[in-house]
Amino acid sequence: MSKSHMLALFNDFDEASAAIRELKASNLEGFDLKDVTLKSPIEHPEIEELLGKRPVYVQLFTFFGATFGALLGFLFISSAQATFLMQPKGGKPIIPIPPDMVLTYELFILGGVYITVLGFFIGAKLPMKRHKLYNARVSEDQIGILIKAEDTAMPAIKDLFTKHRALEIIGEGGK
Amino acid sequence: MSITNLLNNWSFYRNKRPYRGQYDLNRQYGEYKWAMAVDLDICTGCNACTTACYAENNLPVVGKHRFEHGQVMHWIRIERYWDEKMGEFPEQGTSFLPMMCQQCEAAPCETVCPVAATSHTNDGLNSQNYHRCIGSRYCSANCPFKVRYFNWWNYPSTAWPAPLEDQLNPDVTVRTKGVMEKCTFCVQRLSEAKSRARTEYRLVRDGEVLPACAQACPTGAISFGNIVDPESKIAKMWKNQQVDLYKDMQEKDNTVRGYRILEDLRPFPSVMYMERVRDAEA
Amino acid sequence: MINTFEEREVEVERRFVRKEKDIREDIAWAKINSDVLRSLERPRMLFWVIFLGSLALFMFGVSCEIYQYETGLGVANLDNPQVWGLYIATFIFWIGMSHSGTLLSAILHLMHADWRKPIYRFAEAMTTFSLMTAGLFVMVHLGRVWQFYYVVAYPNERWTWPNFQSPLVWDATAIFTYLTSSMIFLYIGMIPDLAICRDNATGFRKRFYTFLSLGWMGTDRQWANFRVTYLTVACFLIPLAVSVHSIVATDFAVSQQPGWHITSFPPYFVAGALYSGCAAIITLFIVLRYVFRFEEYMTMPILEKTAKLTFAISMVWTYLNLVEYSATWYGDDMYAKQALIYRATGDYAVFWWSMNFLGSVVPFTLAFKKLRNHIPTMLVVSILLNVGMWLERWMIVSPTFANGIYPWTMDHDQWPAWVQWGMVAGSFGWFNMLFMLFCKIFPSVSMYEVKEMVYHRSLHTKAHGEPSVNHELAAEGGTAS
Amino acid sequence: MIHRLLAVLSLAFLCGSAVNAEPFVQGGPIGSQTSDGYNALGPVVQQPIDFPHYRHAKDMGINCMYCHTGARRGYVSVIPREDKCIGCHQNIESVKDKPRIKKLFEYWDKKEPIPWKKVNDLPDFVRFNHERHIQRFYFRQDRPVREVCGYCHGDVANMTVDRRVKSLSMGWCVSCHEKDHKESVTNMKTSHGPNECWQCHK
Amino acid sequence: MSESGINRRDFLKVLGLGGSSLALTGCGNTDVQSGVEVVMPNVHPEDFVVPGLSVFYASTCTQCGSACGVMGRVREGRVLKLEGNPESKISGGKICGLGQAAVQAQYNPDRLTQPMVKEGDKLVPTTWEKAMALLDDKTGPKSGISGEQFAFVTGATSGHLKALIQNYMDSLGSKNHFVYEAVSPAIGFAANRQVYGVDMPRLHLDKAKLIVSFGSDFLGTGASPVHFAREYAKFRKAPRGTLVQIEPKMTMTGANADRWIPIIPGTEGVFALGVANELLNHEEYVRATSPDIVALVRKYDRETVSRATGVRPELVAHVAALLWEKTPSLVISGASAEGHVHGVQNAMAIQLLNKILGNVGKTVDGQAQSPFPQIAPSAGSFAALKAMNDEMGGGKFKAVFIHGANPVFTAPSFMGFRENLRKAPFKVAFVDAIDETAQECDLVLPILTAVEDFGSHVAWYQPEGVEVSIQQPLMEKLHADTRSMGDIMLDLVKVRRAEEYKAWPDFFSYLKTAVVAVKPVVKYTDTDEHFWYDVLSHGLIQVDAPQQEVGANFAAAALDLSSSAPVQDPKFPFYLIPSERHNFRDGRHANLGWLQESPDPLTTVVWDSWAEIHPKTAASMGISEGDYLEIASQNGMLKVKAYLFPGIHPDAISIPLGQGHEALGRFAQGVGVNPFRILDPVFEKSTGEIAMYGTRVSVRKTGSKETVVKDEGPYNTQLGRKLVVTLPADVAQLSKEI
Repeated sequence: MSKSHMLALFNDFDEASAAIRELKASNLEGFDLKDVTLKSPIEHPEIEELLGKRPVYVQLFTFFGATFGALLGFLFISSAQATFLMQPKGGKPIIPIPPDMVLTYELFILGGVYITVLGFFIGAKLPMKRHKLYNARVSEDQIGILIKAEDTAMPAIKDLFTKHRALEIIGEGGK
Repeated sequence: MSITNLLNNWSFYRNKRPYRGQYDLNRQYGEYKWAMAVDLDICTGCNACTTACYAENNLPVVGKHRFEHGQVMHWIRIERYWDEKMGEFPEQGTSFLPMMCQQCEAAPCETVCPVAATSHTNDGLNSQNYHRCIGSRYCSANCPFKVRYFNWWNYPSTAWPAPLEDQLNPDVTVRTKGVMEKCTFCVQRLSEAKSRARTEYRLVRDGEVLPACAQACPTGAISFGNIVDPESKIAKMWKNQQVDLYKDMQEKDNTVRGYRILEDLRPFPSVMYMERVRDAEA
Repeated sequence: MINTFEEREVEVERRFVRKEKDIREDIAWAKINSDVLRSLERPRMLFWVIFLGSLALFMFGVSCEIYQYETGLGVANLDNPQVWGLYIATFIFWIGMSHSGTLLSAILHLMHADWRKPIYRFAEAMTTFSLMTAGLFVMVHLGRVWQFYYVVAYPNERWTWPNFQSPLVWDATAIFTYLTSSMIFLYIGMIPDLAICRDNATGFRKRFYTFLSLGWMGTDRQWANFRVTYLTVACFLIPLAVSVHSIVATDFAVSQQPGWHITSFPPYFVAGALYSGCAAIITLFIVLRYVFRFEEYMTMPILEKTAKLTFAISMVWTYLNLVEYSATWYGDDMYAKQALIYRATGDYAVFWWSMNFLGSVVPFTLAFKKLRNHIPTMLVVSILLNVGMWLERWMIVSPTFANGIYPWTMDHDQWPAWVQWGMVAGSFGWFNMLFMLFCKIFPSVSMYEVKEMVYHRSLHTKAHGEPSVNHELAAEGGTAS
Repeated sequence: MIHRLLAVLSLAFLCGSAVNAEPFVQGGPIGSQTSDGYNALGPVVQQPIDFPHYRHAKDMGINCMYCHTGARRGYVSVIPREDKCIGCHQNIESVKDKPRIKKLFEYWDKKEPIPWKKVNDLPDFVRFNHERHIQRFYFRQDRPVREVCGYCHGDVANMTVDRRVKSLSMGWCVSCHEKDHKESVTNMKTSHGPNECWQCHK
Repeated sequence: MSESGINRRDFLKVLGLGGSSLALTGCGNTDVQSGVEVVMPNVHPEDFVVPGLSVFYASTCTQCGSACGVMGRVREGRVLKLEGNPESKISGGKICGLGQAAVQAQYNPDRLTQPMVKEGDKLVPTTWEKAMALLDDKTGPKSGISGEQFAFVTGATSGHLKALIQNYMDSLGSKNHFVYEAVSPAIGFAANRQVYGVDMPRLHLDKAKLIVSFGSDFLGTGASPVHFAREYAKFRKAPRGTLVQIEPKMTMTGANADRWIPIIPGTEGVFALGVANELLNHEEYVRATSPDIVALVRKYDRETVSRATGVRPELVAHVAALLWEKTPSLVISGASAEGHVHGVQNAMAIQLLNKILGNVGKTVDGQAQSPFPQIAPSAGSFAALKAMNDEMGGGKFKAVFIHGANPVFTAPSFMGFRENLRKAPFKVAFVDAIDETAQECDLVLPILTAVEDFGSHVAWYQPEGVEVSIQQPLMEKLHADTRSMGDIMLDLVKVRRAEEYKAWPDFFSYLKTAVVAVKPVVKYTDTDEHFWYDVLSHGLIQVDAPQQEVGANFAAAALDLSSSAPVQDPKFPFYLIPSERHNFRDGRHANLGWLQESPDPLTTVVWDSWAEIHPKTAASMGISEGDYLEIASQNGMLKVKAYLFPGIHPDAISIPLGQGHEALGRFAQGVGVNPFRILDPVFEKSTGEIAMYGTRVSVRKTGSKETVVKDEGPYNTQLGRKLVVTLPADVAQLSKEI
């Protein structure tokens, strides 16, 4: 019961989506839709929808990043002002709100951006090693469908891809 | 650095300066508020104060070329203004104005310094810490009186050819290139006097310490003292002239001479000037 | 020529119907790749000549700084009231320049204006580099650069902190945030393109791009995260960009100096920043289009749209400028009024009037379609606009110092010394250098986004069946080149 | 040292607890006087005469301020004037032929000052006021002299030639100025040290 | 900083402790360190010397003739600053800028540090032995020099050095001691002697309600500026006195006047008589005035006076009305009224007003009579130099000593002083820095500055009693090869009178003996030693002395000003006003950087000379600020930048004195021009003094232009700001002030 990978390259999105739609409908033994990975030179949300719900958690990172950026920023600044013995300034309180707000705002953005990007790297699993079934033409103009399935299901899938005019089908053994 | 500290003292940290009662004899820090009064009627414009300041505070002599480029370092300067309504001749003489750092209570320079090199002392002075200064010159840009002087050149190596450097006052730093400096009310004298007084369990006596300019001034046009002490001459003068340290608009009789310069910008200066008097019938 | 009514009608109709497209939707994706990657090939001799020229200019600026560092700021001929001079003026100029990238990549991205796609990459690079250039001026103008770390808030053995009340600290924070954020934004947006480069490169460059592309494969998961991230960061960048230049404006607006203490300064600065940024985009647009033969991507309609945008912003700027003047004139602030009169009639009058002319009158050339489509005119106009914007910054900084609040210390004849000019020139060399390097190392047109654009346009055409009108792009590109 | 400080500070910040320098600790070997992270053993300084502090301060039990007379009345604690050394030593016959004493008399006979090296040498722009500290902690709080002087100078009574034992950095000064100290033995009111730049920077 | 040798001045054994720490930010010691700097303990100091604390010593300022008592602040053996000595009746604890700068003279980098002897055209260093041998060779008994062949030129001197110099002259049998001051009060003194019978009466500024000053810059350059400034402050306090200043060019005093009246130079006397004429409309004044004077004064009616003086006729009446209204008043004459051919008459005419108004005895009375005539001040005069110059030109002198004067610089070119000086075969200068005169000398001896040396001074203006100001060294001598002037003179005296002076090894002991001798006069009862230290610690001996009698003698003949109308010469249409600046005086202090950088109060120009010209005149000639002008008299031409100055008579040009040095070191050399050079040979007719204000010049614009280096900005008004506010005197309620 070993699983292996297979990459099929398509000329355009229509063919690729047709192939996925059929895969989805086929209910093959030893194959799960969540094991399908679409590789494309551009983003294409419509096909991604076909692949089922694949949640993105970046916003969560953003929320926490921004909140903590702002909160810690304000606390950091105000407590630094409160402790810095030489801080008294004529005309202004020792902890002045408007300037601190400006800085809090900047730190809010700083936290937001940094943590969002962190979330992106985590969510997109970057940096990563390229999958060995990667094909450079994916970055050019072709659409690839990478599947992982039981060896038993492979021939059927291969047939399905061929039916949808896959330009090339590469298996793990280099077939 | 703690949140408890923040919460406990929040209202203190939120006090807007200057606030009434900021200087108070009963508080240990706030026993002094140094202030000055300059009587423009008896200032003769003789520049003794300027030279005294050069001697006391290690001010470099910049030379003709640099003076021409506006890089002179006099902490106190005597300005001379002709009357605007002057006819062919200045028949009422001229106006002299000794201008030094006004040690503003709400100093515009303090808030803008990025590194807190200039801040307020407990004695109400506007301190300038040369060693902290990185030379952004923002304080000078924001000073309405333009009494902050920047070291455009490396004066320590040029302004005191040997043995002239032997005259330098060891109590005052010789400022290197790239830092801002300004009148300090001769803080080295003040802290010496304060230290002496504390050892003797007392406050600094009125007249015990004077800045170099006030000490030199032949006519005594410059008065100096601790305004917190109600018995001091300076406090009496301010009161008599109806100038209130904490007010930005003075309500006073028109027979009274006291005023502070550029009060409309609300810097709350610590230097009170007394109007020049001219005998209109002369 | 047109005699009959019908003929005239046909002409009118043609004018309306014939709408040039931003980009041909039938460009093969592989061609996009090869066209853009061509720009990364071994540069021509001329590149090196210009690069070395920029380097020499930069080195001149560096030697000026070394001289100033050793001798003191006096060599720049600054003095007591005139404390900032060209350094801060040029600092604001470069900060302003940086706003275009954000405008194109973030604001237009959110507004789904997809014509930005072929040109936003270099604009973003411009953002990053001009911020780096601006940072130089912060350093250069300091009296004691070697103590710069005092501004950084970190726990130290002196137990000191910077003064968080100072607009300069806000500046430092905002610029740091902006610089890092826009660098990240630039980089993130470039990852798919770096993957393309990786797939097409060999040898050392392959390793380099492999490292930078972080193993991007274009999987659905990556794209989905990418999309969200890109959008989120863009959302952050817009307020950030606005805040950065507002904060730079507060450097002036929170002070009490006449001519600075103005409520409308923050929007005025932001408008000025977008303005000069857009003008710079036009300049670089034309240069890149010519140098890399990007006529198919940087098309005339895009240029025209950019020009229109510039014109719109220039009018906003003009409006805010006039508001400032009239508010000062109408208000009862003696100091500000005297400063304004001094600007218009004093020693800086020539520069002040040229600033107004270049900033408010010259942009009217952008209102004419003919001129908008005439590339040499656009090149000249865009450069003039930037000259005008540089003058604007200078006219904000210097005349106020020369004619401030205090009459005794006013100083009317302090002309910046060659050291200052040298460093201003050096900054252009530095920027140029960085930009040229960027163009040769990274794709200056976003390949994947052009593909997206082409793809979506072709879908649209297919759906609406709009006939493809003849393209005169190649022909026009030809005349331009 | 800085790393430790950094760690302490960031920890303190996160926990929201105050960093305080710990109280006076008396005695102990050089460099072990405090655990506040500010210990810094200065270099061994070659002095013209290896002055035995332990002999004077510990064995003979002489108050520091008997020789360092300036400490109670001025900024500088003062290296004792030469006639002060002679004043005592010309009457102490028992050690007169010791090499160090001989050397002292050589200087005296030539009327030459002894070129002592500064051990606790603050930067030129810092004005440390001995008088204030001695007045507050020695005279008013009535603490032992070895504790008061030793807070900054370490256990000099156990040294021959003095050696710097504290970092004397600004943060170290501030750490103590920040704390509340009693006014005097009788006055329980507390106050912290002055906190303005000009107090120490000239 | 470690000089600790046992010194005869044992009270000064304070040197030692290192750490003369000049804190330099950025350089120097910026970190905590160990074992780098060396600290020198004192070996055997005075008990009151605590390292790190300043000690103040009382002394006397010698920057001008006022002899203000000062306190020198000494730290670690260096004098750092001078303050006024509060015990001094002259300075009252105050000090002027000129006095402050005395420490700069001490540390001047261009000080002469060793004796110089002339070889060929150049001065080359030599040793004291050789120098003294040369002196002995040329002036000693073996040289065969007679008293007739010897001349000693000094500035105004007083005190025991003066006595010693006199003794030296006596030992040589010479009477040729020429006391020369380039800017001297001699004309005023002459007038005062005629009128009051004394050189200088005491003026009570504080008692006056109105001061009418005819060109007297008593606040800046007068007899005793610091004292007068203090008096002026009292005068301005309630009840506030009114100051009227009448002069052709605004001085610092004029700048503070309630009413400043420009007048044609030289016609001040006419104006005074015009005022007198108006005053004599009041019967009581006529009664107090002798008829012949009344008759004389009656000639000066308003219109005549106005025509002569260029002052509006109603102003004459106005000044008279003020004088009538405000009593007591005080009328002062000053340099610009006196520096004319008829200077003495002018001054007398001005003093006549005091007589008419009855001020004599009220605001004008006598100074205390000094009980020590041998140390009383001898005021300098120009006439002395003129006499000396004439004799020297005839080749009479074989040896000339010069001390405290710089005649080569200050003598007008028409005298040919430099050439005449060259005729003398042996010239010796005693200086602390090489000036123009020293450059011409054969032997230049470096002397100590005032802050290193002992001395005693008596001012010629004594406000209260007689103050003998004691000058004591504030520090060790800075340069090993310099000597006290007193020591040198004592050595020279001993050459001929060894027996008489053998008791005194040096000037210090001579002075001490002399001072202690005063003990009975001040009724001091303790020991000599105590008295001496008492004197040193106070810095002065205050002697109560009877007041001089002041008369008021006026003869109508002496007041005849009918010939005072200025000579009109179309070739030289302008009056030259060589104005004395309070910081530079005659130029001897031009080598002090602080003074060079201290802006002139009225023009704020620094480091330069300038020509003040009235804006109206300038406009008519197309002159703007910074234009180089050629200002030519019959005796020379100066090229100097124009400064448009409203406080000057439109027919006058003013150039400040003191600049234009060819020597005196880096701070003075090549700065500005020297108006002394172009003075015309116009002399006051009764005293023979040069009429400083009598020179006529022409002005030509050269076409070249340069920035005037000044502190003032582009505007000279307040631009509507409320910086200096003026309150009318009748509104102000000074009496309610504190």
